[in-house]
Amino acid sequence: MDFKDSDAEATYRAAARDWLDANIAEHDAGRYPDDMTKAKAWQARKAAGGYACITWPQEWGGGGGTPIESVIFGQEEAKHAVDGSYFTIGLGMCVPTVMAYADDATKHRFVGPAVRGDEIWSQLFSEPAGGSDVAAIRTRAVRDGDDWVINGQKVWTSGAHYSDYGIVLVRTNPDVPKHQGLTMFWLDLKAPGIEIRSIHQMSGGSSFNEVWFEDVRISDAQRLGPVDGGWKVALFTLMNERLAIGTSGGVGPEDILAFAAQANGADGPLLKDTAFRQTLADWWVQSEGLRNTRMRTITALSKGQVPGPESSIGKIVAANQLQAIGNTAVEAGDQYGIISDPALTPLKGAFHAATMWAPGLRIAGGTDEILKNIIAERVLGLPGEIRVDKDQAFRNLPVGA
Amino acid sequence: MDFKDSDAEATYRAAARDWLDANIAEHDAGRYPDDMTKAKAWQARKAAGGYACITWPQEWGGGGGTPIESVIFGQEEAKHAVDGSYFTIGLGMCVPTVMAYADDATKHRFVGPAVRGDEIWSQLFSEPAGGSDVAAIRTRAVRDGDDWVINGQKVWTSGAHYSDYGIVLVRTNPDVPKHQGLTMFWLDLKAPGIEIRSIHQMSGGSSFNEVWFEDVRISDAQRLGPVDGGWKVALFTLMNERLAIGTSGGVGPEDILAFAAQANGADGPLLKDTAFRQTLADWWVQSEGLRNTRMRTITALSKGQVPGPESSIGKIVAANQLQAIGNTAVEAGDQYGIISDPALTPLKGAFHAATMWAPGLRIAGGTDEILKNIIAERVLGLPGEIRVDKDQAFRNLPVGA
Amino acid sequence: MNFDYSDDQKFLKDEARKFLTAHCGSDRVRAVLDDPAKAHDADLWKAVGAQGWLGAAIPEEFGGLGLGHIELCAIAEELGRACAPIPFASTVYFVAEALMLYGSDTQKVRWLPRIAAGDVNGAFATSEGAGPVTARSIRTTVSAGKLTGEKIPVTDGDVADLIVVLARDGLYLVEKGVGVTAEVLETLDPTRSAARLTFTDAPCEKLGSDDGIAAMQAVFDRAAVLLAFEQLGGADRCLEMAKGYALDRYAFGRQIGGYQAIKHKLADMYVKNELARSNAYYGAWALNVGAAELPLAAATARVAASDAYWFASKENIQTHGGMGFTWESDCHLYYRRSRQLALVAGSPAAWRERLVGQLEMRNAA
Amino acid sequence: MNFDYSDDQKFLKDEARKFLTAHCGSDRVRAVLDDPAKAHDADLWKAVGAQGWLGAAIPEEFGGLGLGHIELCAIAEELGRACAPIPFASTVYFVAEALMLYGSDTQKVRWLPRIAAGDVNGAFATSEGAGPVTARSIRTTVSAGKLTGEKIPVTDGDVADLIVVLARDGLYLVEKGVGVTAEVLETLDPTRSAARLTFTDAPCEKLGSDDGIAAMQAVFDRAAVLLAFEQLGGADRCLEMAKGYALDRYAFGRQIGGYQAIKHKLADMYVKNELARSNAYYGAWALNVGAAELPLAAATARVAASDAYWFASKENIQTHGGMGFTWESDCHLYYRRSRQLALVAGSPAAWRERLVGQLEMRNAA
Repeated sequence: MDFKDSDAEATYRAAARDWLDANIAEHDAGRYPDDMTKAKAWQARKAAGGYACITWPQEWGGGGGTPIESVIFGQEEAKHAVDGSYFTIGLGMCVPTVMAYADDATKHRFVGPAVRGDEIWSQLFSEPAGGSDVAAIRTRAVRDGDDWVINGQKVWTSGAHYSDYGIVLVRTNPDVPKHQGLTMFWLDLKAPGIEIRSIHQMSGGSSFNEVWFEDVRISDAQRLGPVDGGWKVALFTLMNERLAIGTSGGVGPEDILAFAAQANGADGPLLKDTAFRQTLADWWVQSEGLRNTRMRTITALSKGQVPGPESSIGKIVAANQLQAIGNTAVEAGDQYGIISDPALTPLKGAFHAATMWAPGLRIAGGTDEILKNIIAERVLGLPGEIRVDKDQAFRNLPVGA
Repeated sequence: MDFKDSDAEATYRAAARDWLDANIAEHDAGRYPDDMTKAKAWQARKAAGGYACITWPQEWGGGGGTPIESVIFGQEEAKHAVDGSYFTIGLGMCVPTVMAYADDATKHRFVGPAVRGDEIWSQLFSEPAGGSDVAAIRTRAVRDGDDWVINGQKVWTSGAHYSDYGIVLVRTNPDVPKHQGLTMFWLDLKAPGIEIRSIHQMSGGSSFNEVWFEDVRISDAQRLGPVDGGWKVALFTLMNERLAIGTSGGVGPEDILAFAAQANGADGPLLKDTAFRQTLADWWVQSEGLRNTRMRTITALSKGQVPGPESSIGKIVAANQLQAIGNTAVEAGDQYGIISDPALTPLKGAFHAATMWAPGLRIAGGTDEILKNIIAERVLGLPGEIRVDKDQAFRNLPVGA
Repeated sequence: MNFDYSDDQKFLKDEARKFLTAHCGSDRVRAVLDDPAKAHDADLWKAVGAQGWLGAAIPEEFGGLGLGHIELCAIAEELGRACAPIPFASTVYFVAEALMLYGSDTQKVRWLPRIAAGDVNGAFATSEGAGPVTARSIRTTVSAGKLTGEKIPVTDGDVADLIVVLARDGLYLVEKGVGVTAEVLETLDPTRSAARLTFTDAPCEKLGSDDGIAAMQAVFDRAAVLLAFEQLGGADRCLEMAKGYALDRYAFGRQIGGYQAIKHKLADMYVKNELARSNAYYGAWALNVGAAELPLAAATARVAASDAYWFASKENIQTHGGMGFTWESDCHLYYRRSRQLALVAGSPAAWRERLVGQLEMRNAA
Repeated sequence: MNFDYSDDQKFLKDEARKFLTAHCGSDRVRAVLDDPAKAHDADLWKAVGAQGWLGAAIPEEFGGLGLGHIELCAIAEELGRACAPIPFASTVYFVAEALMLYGSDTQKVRWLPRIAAGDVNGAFATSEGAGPVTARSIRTTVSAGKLTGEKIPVTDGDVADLIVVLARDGLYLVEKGVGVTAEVLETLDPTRSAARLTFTDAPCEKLGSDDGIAAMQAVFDRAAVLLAFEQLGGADRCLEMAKGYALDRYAFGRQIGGYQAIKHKLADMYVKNELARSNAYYGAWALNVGAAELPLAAATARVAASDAYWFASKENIQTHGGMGFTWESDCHLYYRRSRQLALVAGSPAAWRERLVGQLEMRNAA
C-alpha cells in the first residue's frame, strides 16, 4: 500500500501541474460551468495537450495514459475548480458504446469531435414507466425498409437540450420477454420529430429533459449491435454510469466543518458541540472511505481488472451524506435556517441547495434500493428477486395506474 | 384526550393501592422472580382479591373488570417491583385459546387453576426449521384410534421446564399446503415421551427450552379446534403475543439518565455531553411514544375494538432501543466498559446484560423483519410476499442445508 | 383515562378534512408556491376565519368558540395534512396563545376577538439571526415605549397586523405601521411567507413580565404541541402518498409496494408516525389542562413530530423515484413544509436539549 | 500509488489464513470461552510465536523479521477473522510498538528479541476506572524507582510478563513479580483476558518522556491501525457467516437471502466493511511510512472499523434468527469480540472526538 506518487507519477503530476498553470489562465472556461463555449474551448485545449480522455488510445484522440495518470490529472485540475460536466455522459458512457459497437466510419466521424468537445452526447434510456426497471421500455422503433421509425418518450435525459447526438434504447419487439426485444441506435438530436422539453425539478433547476419522438426516421446504419440485442449494449453503457455518479459534487465534511467553526450553537460555536463533532467524524469516515475506495478501484484498473458493481457503494453513501450534511447545516441555523437566499446563507446557499438536490441524487442513476440489490446480488451472490415478468411477452406485463 | 383518572378510575386505583399495601407485605413473592413458590402464592392472593385476570369474567375466576382497570392495577403493582412472568404466556396466550376452543369440561378443569397460579402453561409452536415461518412445522401427530401419537421437536419454548401444561401445534397432514395440515392440542408436559432440555443462550441464561416428543400419546379429546384446522387456532393464540412482548423489561432512558449523571465523560459527567443528550432525547421520545401508544391501545380495547397488528411496533422499537442503550452505557465506560462483573458495573450489570439480551429480544416473538412485514401488509395493506410455497404439498417444499 | 379524540372532536376533525379537501387542494398550495408575490392564499385564509377555527381555543368571552385546545389540535392536524398556505400558526398558535398567556384584560379584549374574527394577522418575532435565540443573542431594546431592533426571520412578518416581539426585557406588542418595515425573504418553503422586520422607534406595549426568554419559551411550548399536530398531519399524508404510489407503480412486473425495501421503508414511516401521534396526544392533554408536564410533553411531541415528518417527507420522495423529484409532484411541498415546521419554533436539536433539561429538572425535584 | 496489498503481502496473508484455519477453528476459541481458568489458548500462542508473526514489524537487529507494518496488518486481519484467543494485540500492537517508539537502545535490546521469540507476554496498562483516560484521571505515581497505583482493566494483565504502565509523569516498564498483583476480571469477551493490576512499590523503569498522555496516545494511534485490521477481519467474517446462513436457510419455501430485508442488510454490512477496509489501508500506509497523517488516519480507520464490526456482528445474529442467539452458534463470539476491540484502546466516541480534533489542528495549520 503506497499512497504517495512513485517517481514516474510525480513526474507526470509535475508536468500536468505546469501544463495547467500555463494553459488554464487563458482557457479558464471550465471555471464557468454555465458557459458552454468556454467549456468546449477548455476541452479542446486539453485534447490538444493529451489531457482529454487520458486513458484512451492516442489514435482516437486520447492521451494514451494510465488510470493513475488520469486520477493525477483530475486531482490537479480540480484545484482549479474547473467543471467538465458537459462531457461526462458523452465521454463516460455514450462514445465508449459507439466505439465498441459502431462501424469504423461512424467511429472515425464521431470519436474525435467528442474528445475535442466539439460535439456533446446524451444518453436516452429512461422512460416514465421505466425508472428502476430500465428495460421496461415502451418507445417503439418500427422497421421501414432501410430505416426505422421511432415513436415514444424518454425522460431524465441529462443535457439533451445542449447535446448534439445521443444513443437511444428502443423496443423493436414487444412480443418477446422484456429484455429480448430492445435495440440500440445512435441519432442526431436535431433530427425532425424530436422535441426536447426541460423537466422542472423540485430543487428548482432543470438539468434533465423529457425527449419526445414523433415519427423520427433514422437509418439502420445507425444501429449499435444486433436487432433485439440492445440490452447487452445498454449494460455495457451503464457499467460506467455509477462510477461516474459516485461523487456527490456537493457540500462535504470539510465544508460543514468550516461552517461550524463560525456558526452559533446554543453555547459557543457549533464546532464545539460534541453532538455535532460525533456526527462530523462519521461523515469524515464515510468521505475518506469513499475516497480511498475509489483509489482501490483505480489500483484494480491499473492492474487490468474491470471495476465491478462494488462501485455502487459510492452513490448510496455520498447521496445520503449530502442530504444529511445539507439538512444539518440548515437546522443549525435554528429559525434562521429556513432562509435560502444565497446572499443571506452560509456558502452562498450551498447547504440549502444540497438539501433540495440530494433527494434527486438518491434516485438518479439507480435508487438506493436498486443499488443495494445490485450489491446483494452481484457482489454477494444472494438470490435475485423473484421475476414474475421473466418469461412473459412485454406487451402482456401488468402496468400501473 | 384525558390522561388523568376519571372519578371511577381514581376510586379503583385507590382501592387497588390499599389492597396492595395490605397484601403485598405478607405475600411478597413476586419480588423474587426466581422463587416460583412465592410467585404462585402471590398469584393466588391476587385471584382471591379479584386482581388476577382482571378483564376476564368472574365466573372464570377473573376480576370482571375493564381494560383500563387492568392497566391501573398493573401500574400500581409495578411500583412494588413484583414479577408475574411465570404466568404471562399461560394466561396471555394459552388459556385464552383453551377457553375459546376446548369443551366445557376441559375449561372447567383448567381455567380456574391457571388463574390462581396453581398450574402454569407453555406454548409449543416454534421449531428448528420453522423460525419466522411459524407454519413450517414438522412435528408429526398421527392418528391411532381415539389417540394421536406425536413425534418431533419444538424449540424456543419459554418456561417449559417449570410448566405443567402446554398447547402444541403439530402437522397432521403433510400432503396438503403448509397451513392446511396443522392441528392444535393441549397436553400434559409431564406425559411420557416428552423430554425438555434447556437452551443455552448467548447471553448466558437459559429461559428457553427444546422440547422433544418421542411417541407421545394423547387423546383426541385434547384437540383444540378441527383436525387440520390448527392454523386458525394458532393465529388466535399469536394475536396476543406481540402485545405482551411489547415492553423490553430491561434498562430504559431513565436508567441511563441516572447512570450518565454520575458517569465520567471526557469533560465532566456524561450527562453534560451534548452528543449523549441528543441521543437520550430520542430514546425518551421513543419510550414515551410506546407508553402512550399502549395507552391508545387500551382505549381501543375499552371501546370494544380488537387491538390489531399495529402493536407490532412496540417490540421493534423497544428491542432496538434496548440494544442501543445497553451498548451506549458499555461504551461510555471506555476501556472499563468491557468489565461485566455485576459487582463492578453500573446498575449491577444491567446495561451489560441488556447488550447481551437485546439481540434475542429482536428475534423472539417475531424478528424485526417479520414485524415490519406485518405492519406493511396488515396495517398498510401492501402486497404480501410472493409465496412460492403457496399451493405445494408441505412434504415437497425445499428446505435448507 | 381516554387516549383518543372524543366523538365530537372526531366529527370536527372530519368536517375540517372535508372543508380542506374542497378548499385547499394541492393546486391552491401550488398557486402560492409558484407566485412570488403571494404571501398566502387570501381566499382560504378568509374562509378558514369564517369557519371559526381561529377562535377554536379562544374563550367565548373573547369572541372565540371556547372549544379548547384539543379541538385546535384536531384542526392543526388537518391543516398540516393539507399543507395549508395560510398564516394560521403565527396568528393562532403564537400570537393568540401569547395573548392568552400574558395579555392584560385590556389587551385580550382588544385583540382576541379580532383574531377570532379573522381581522388580524399575527406574527411572533424572536430570532435576530442564525443560531438559537438566547438572552445573549437579543439586541432589540425598548426605550420610552419605542422598540428598536431587527428580527430575521419572522414568519408571516410581511402580512402581520400585530407582532409579538421579543426584546431584552420581555415581550412586546407592536402594530404594523409606524417604525416597522418588512423585507420579504426567500426560504425553503415559499408556501409560507417570512420577512426581515426592522423596527425603528416603533410604538409598543409590554406583554407580560420582564423575563422575555421565559415568556418566549412558554409560548413555544404551547405552539410546539399545535405544530406537532400539523407535522403529524403532514407526515401521515406523506405515508398515504407513498403507499398510494407504491400500490400504483409497477417495476419488473410487480407493484413496487410488494418489495420489502419499500414495505419496510413504509413500515418505518408508520412506526415513527404512530410514536409521534401518541406523543402529540399526550402533549395535547397537557396543553389543554395546563398540566405541569407541559414543557416536557411539548418537547417530546415536537421532537417526535419533527423526526417523523422529516423521515416521511424525504422517504416519500424516494418511494416516488424520479417522479417524486419533479416540481409537478406534490412530494416536495411536504418536504419543504417539513423544514419550515421543524424550524419555526426552534430546531429539533434545541428541543432535544430542552427535553433533557426538563428531565433533569424533574429528577432533581 | 498502489492501494492494495502487494503480491508478497497477499501470499503472507493467505498463509496466515491457512495456518489459522488449521489451528484456530471456533472450537479453539470456545475452549477458552467455556473455561474460566483459561486466559488464552497457550498452544496457539506458542504456534503463532513459532510462525514469527510476533516479530513481523520488529527490525531484524532486534530479533524480528523486519517485514514492516503492512505485513503485520495482514496478519492482524487474519487474527481478527479467526477471533484468535491470544494476547497478540497486547504484546505486539501495544508493548512492542511502545518499545519501538520510546525504548532506549538498552530497553529495545533487552525486550524486543524476547517478544519476537514469543518468550514475553505484554500488557499496556492505562485505565484506572470508568471513563476516558485523561491527565486528571491518573493517580498512579512513581517515587524513587517504585511504582504505585491500580490499573483496571488491563487486557492480558494476568498473563503479562512485561507491563507498560501509564503513571502521572510518563510511561514505565514494570515486570511481573515483586509489588504486582493481578485479579482476573469478568468481561463481555471471556476469550480475551483482563485483570485488575495493583502495583505497590513495584520496581519500574521509565520509558520515554514525561508526557505520559501524549505517549499513550502515540501508542494508541499505532495500535488503532492494527486493531482496525483485526476488526475488519472480524466484520468480514460476520458478513460471510450471515451470507452463508442466508443462502442455507429457507423460510416460506425460499432462501432467506432472497428477501430484500436480508439482502439490503447484508449490502449495508458490505458497504460499511468496504469503507472500513479502505480507511484501514490508508492507516496502514501512514503507520508504515510514519506519515504525519497518522493520528488522523488512525482515528479514521478505528472509527470506521469499530462501526463496521458492531453493525456486522449484531446484524449477523439477527440474520441467523433464533439460532444466532444460542451459545452453540459462533455469532456471539464475534459480537463479544467486537465489544472488546472497540474499547481496548478507548471508545469509539473518544476516537471520533480525536478525529475532529485532528481535523481542527490540520485546518489551523
